[in-house]
Amino acid sequence: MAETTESTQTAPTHPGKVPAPSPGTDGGDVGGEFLSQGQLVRRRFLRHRAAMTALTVLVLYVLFVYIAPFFLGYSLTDLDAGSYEDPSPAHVFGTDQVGADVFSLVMRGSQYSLQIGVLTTVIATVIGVLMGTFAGYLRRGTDAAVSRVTDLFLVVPLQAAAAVLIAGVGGSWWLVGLVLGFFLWTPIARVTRAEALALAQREFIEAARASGATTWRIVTKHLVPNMIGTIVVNATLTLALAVLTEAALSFIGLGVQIPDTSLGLVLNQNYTQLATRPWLFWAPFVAIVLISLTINFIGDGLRDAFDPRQTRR
Amino acid sequence: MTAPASDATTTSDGVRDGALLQVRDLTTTFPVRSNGVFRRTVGAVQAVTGVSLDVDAGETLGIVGESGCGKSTTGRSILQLIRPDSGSVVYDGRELVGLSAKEMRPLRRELAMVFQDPFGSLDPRLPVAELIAEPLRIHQVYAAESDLRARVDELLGLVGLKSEHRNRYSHEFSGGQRQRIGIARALAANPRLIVLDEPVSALDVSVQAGVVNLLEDLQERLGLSYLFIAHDLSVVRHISDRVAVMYLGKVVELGDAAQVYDNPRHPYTRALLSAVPLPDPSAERRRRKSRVVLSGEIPSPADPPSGCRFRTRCPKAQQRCADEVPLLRPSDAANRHTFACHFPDGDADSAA
Amino acid sequence: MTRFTGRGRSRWMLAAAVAALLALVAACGGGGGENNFGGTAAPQAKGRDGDFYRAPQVQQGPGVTLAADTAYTAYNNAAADANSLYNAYVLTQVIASATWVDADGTVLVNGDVMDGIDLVSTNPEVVRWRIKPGITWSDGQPWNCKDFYLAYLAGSGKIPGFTAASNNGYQDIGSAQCTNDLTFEATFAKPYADYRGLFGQGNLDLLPAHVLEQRTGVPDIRQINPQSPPDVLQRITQFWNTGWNGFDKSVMPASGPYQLDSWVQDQSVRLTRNPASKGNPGGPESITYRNIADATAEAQALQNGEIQAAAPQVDVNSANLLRGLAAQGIKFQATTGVTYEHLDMNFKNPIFADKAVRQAFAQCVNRQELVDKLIKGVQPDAAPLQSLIYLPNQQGSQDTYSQIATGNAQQSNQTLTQAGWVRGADGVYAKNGQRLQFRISHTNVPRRVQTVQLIQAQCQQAGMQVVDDTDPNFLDQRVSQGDYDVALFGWANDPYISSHQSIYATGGGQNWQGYSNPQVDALMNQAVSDLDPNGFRQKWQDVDRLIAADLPSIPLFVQPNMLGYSDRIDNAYFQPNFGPLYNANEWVVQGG
Amino acid sequence: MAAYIVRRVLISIGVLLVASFLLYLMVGLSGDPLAALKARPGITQATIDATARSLGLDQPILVRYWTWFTGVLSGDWGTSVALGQARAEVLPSVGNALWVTIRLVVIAELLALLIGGAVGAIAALRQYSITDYVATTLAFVLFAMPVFCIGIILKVYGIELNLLLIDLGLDRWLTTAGPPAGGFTGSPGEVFFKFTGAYVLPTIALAAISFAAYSRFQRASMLETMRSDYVRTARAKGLTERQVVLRHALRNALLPVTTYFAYNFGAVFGGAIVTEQVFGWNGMGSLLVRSIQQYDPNMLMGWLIVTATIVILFNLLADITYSYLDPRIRLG
Repeated sequence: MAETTESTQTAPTHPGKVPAPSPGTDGGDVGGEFLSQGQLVRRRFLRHRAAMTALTVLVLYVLFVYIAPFFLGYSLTDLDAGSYEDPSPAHVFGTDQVGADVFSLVMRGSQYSLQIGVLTTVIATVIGVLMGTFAGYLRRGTDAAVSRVTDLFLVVPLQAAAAVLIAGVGGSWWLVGLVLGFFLWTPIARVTRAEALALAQREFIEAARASGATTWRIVTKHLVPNMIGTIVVNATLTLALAVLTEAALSFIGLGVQIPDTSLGLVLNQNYTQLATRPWLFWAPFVAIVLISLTINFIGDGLRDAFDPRQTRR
Repeated sequence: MTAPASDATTTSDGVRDGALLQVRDLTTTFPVRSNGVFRRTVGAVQAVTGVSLDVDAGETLGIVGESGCGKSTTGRSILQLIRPDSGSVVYDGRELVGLSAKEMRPLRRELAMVFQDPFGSLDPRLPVAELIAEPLRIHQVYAAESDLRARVDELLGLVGLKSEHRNRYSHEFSGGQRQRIGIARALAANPRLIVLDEPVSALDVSVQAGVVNLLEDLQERLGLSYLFIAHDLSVVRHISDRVAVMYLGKVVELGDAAQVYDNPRHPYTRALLSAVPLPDPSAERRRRKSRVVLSGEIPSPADPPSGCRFRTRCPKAQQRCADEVPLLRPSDAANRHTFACHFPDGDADSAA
Repeated sequence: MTRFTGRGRSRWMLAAAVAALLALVAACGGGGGENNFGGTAAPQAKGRDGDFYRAPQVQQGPGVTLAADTAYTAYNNAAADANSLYNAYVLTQVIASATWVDADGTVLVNGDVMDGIDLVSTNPEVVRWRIKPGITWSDGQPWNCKDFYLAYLAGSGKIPGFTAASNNGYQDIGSAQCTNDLTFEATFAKPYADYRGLFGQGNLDLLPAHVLEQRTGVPDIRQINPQSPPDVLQRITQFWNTGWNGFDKSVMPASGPYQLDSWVQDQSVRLTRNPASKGNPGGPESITYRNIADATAEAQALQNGEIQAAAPQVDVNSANLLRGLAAQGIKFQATTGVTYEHLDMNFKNPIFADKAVRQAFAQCVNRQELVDKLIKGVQPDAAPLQSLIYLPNQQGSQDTYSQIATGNAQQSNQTLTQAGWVRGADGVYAKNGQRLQFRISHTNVPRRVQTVQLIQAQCQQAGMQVVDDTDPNFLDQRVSQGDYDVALFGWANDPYISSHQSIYATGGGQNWQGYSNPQVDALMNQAVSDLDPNGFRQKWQDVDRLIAADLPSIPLFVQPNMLGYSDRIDNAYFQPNFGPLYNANEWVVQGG
Repeated sequence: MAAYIVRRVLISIGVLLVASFLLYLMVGLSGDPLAALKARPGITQATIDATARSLGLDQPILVRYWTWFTGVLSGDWGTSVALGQARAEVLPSVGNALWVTIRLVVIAELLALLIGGAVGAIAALRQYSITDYVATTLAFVLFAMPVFCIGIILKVYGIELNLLLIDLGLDRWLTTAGPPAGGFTGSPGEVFFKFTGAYVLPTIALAAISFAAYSRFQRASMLETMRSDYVRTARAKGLTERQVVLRHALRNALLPVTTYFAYNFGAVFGGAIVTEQVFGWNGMGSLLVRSIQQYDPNMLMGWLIVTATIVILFNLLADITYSYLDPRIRLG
């Protein structure tokens, strides 16, 4: 529909918080020039040096891990090399126990970790935003029901459920992403619920109801677009969290299983070599830190851009 | 309940059958929950209590009262934006109370609303065209996108905006312009009745007149009925055919604008009117002597006073006011003016 | 790597065999002195004296701590719900058995408590266990025939309600009694050659009958038989099943060189010397067995001097780590175990009904590479397993598979082409529209995952598409349903060779792959009833060759055991069946 | 307030019931605890049946759940049904595991709160100084690291440090695999030496991430407070900067951090599960992994109840602290 395309023309913004440059943030002073909120957000983000650097690094890295393997010509099914060969021009990070090229493993692990992160984020964000918005908007029974579900996820730790599922079904990357997504939505729901509660009091929501808008329309056309800033920032943080959580799960054997892989799994298979073959530990470790660090910086920049009054954490 | 009649007839209780909108004994409360373990409902805020009024086709009914008197809740209860507890709202012969959201939806085409806050009532994320088009999209008024766009442009013209404005966002407009957008949105689906909830009170005085004139103009051109809610008595007098005065959830006086303003019977109406500054300084000075000054706070609607709700602040209050709830009673033979007071102002028939 | 998932499962299979193992050792070893297990040369126990073992006099030293990956849980290791190999690690030093198995698998009579085990008659088979006089439990009560009788009752399977971990051997006893306090005599209903395995370290079932009598009010356990009043039996089984759970020293006296001292659930158990033991006292002042789940953490704790010995789950990285600690006074050994990995092809799958495919598959699997990459990192002298019946250094072992499972993709291609398979454009063979593609199913044990990874790469060159099917529940739920194309799992090599019958006989209990060869069936029937050790061995060797000709399964390799220990301990060794503490009483530990 | 607490607890119990039911079914149906016994040679069917019967595994899963449930109501949390566990009593098992884990977590969290709070406050007071940048960068890097990696790295270098100590003729200090089996014994000095040796590495590993979070939180909240009207008023009144910071700003800035501490406790508990494995502390983490892998719903339920109770308690605590520290928030 036309309206959706039109509404994407502007960048998202916080409702009711008319962005005004405040002292001490990286948003910069926009002077007297008149800019839309979307432009302000974009401009503040572009001026956030750490976030822009992080974004550049991350984009380059993502391109690298997806494109480089095609040119390097390693195949992970080619296991002719011996066990634990030292780094050489042929294998810059050496080989692992079965003779696979560790560099390629790290590339592929990064791919899977990123895919898990993205899948998790999409699922967590969709569930979290819908749950949170409906609860905050409809309140009463819906709110109570969502609260109970959130409580349920609070008392059943991620590790337990992931363990049960993955032990029972097996650990392909998408399953891990799915499980993580089903667990990491609660913080997003909490934030969006609070925001929907506030937004629901605003007259434009009542105006939509007075016009006969359905709940679904109010949620999707009014509430969600008005909290896009919160959503984007939280989605970013969820992405970083997902990459780290996946690594932790894989480490205790409750995450991704071979033949799929992930940085957590690569790390897990090689961390014991830290003392003797440090590169086997540091390569996947640095990859994880690189990904989550850049995403955190981007999230930080986005937060500043959307809501300059909120100080960075 | 009442058969639809082509002509409004006035009955003895001061309201007329056959009007486009008939509100009878409308009561809306908000529950007060305990902080106990099970959060039982322990009381109710009586926002609207037993309100009866009606609006004829093409007529403007003004509702005035202090803030917190329930006038906005009345408007929202009529439109079923807030579910009333009891009473009846008959619009064009159809009972609205008890309709599900789904059953209500088609009726919303004909019942529109304009809000007080021109900043808060427009979604900042949508361009003007989409704001105005929303009711059209909801009710699928037009099959073709081009028709819809033409209608939006038409509406923009109708409220005095340019069609070039259609892709701008509400924050790029002034308060008066935004209210015009709000009005255009209300008009979009061709409603018959519009509830105007303090449509000009948030605007600069200089802009108010323009918007009020626009509303009058539109009423004339489109044959609309208005339920005009405001606390500004002069604006209400200007635009209304009839006026209802509300105090603490109840209608205390209702009648033709001229009668209510010129011959207020209820002490509260008097007090309200006497607070309005007159444009003529000498008239103002003269009036000051007879001014009724309200003392005390408005009582809590969760625990309203017994009998007459106004008695705690009424200079004429007597024991009877605490014991007996005053009913609306006619002030004139034509039943065009009713009030609820045991000891009314004005003429001498205060004995009843 | 999945450190925990599937943990212990292979050990479980191994533990499963423990119950049955001794017998076989005896049968094949035929008397003693022979090394049945091979690998790194096993040291002989200091206390070995001909057919007997007697705890030697050793220099006393400070306490030692040994860690393994699973905690000690229970005193009654003969009960099914308590039985675990890890309990056996500890209990071999606490509960005396009639026999004592040396590191090389030789079964010796435990001379500290026994005078002898005699085969009195062969038809019917009658065996007499003669107990040394004056042996007592650590609580001062006599250790005598009652304890044997109780163990027999619990294992016989004749009294419903006992939840014994094994009925092996005991169920073949027709009648048994205590002819006097120091003699237990059993008459077998069915010949049972492995009688020396009964009341052995595999069962650790010589529990204190006097404690049970006290707790249940049964005056004399020897009067109890399957016809005893049900309520009495119920009390007995109830106590036997659960009375020794938890930790209560008053019901858990010791008959071995050490006694239980203290226990912290899931963490550690501590043993001190048993003053009532009539044998020579042990070397270390105390033995602490700790649970450190992570193999690397175990190795690091050993490096850091927190523990003196570590028997982690087999893991190349930990092996490397431990090996690298030689300069820091850490010794490392990796020795051949008793569990072997193999591939079972399912005859219900039409692809594998074709013998050429089985042959070609065996030819493409490069077992040498598997061993090089997966095992040699732990055990440098490891080699592919060449028999499905006999372990490498077991008497009777033979090379049956080196010419069949060659690991030569060329041969594999040839075999397929001759059988009419045609290599498609995608590099995969096909015949009659059937692509040569199949799954290898297995649990998510890292080594198995890597095995399949390697086989995938190897057989890709041979034009087979191998699909990995990692399923955590494969062994629990699917393997016995025959729900697989190719199954990869381990058998704990039951030294009791006859148990192979149920794997390869038509319709056998563990013949889940649907293999059937009447000739093999007939020969196995002859083999199991052959009481002549040589004839028995020869027939099983023939069975091995006949099976190899049909090629239902491919043997891969034997899993090693590993042990790291401080060089302050003189002769630690991982006994393949009972773990590293089997001879802890002999350890000389240099001052701490 | 009391009513609020009671209501929250009642709700939590309801939620816990649902969770226990779902998990019990999931674990109970995902495998057979007796599979290993059944695959054993020389085991008779009668013995298998007797074992199943005596462990209650012959009953349908719903009956088993009901038995467990009614047992819990009467204070009996049941026993493990996994082979090799010898029907370990659930309550003491979980109690022991909890004691192992909670010691680690509490010490680590208090440390993180203390240091994180201080660093955050200083960073805020010296905004854009070198200190601020260092603290910020450190927090970001720590935040981006998988928890267990810190443990892995610390352990390797901790062992190196020990070797160095030995070279210097001193005793080993740091231990890497759980608390000593027999507890800490010896003279007070030795006990302290051993205690710190055992706790230092895992505590630092566990505290690192929380430290990052707390310092960021404290910095943000301190900055906000320092810009607030009442701090400005306090300054205008002529109070010294020291008085302003200590008396006004710090107290108010502590509010969000304290609350976050309580809310965060559950998450830290989850993180401890992984760190525990690295350092060989057999606590709640290994109990969880084991009970799932052995299809032992009874043990898992005990684990769940205890963990959930802790999470719920701390959340409640957070709410109460919050309403106490900030009277504007009313619970209801």
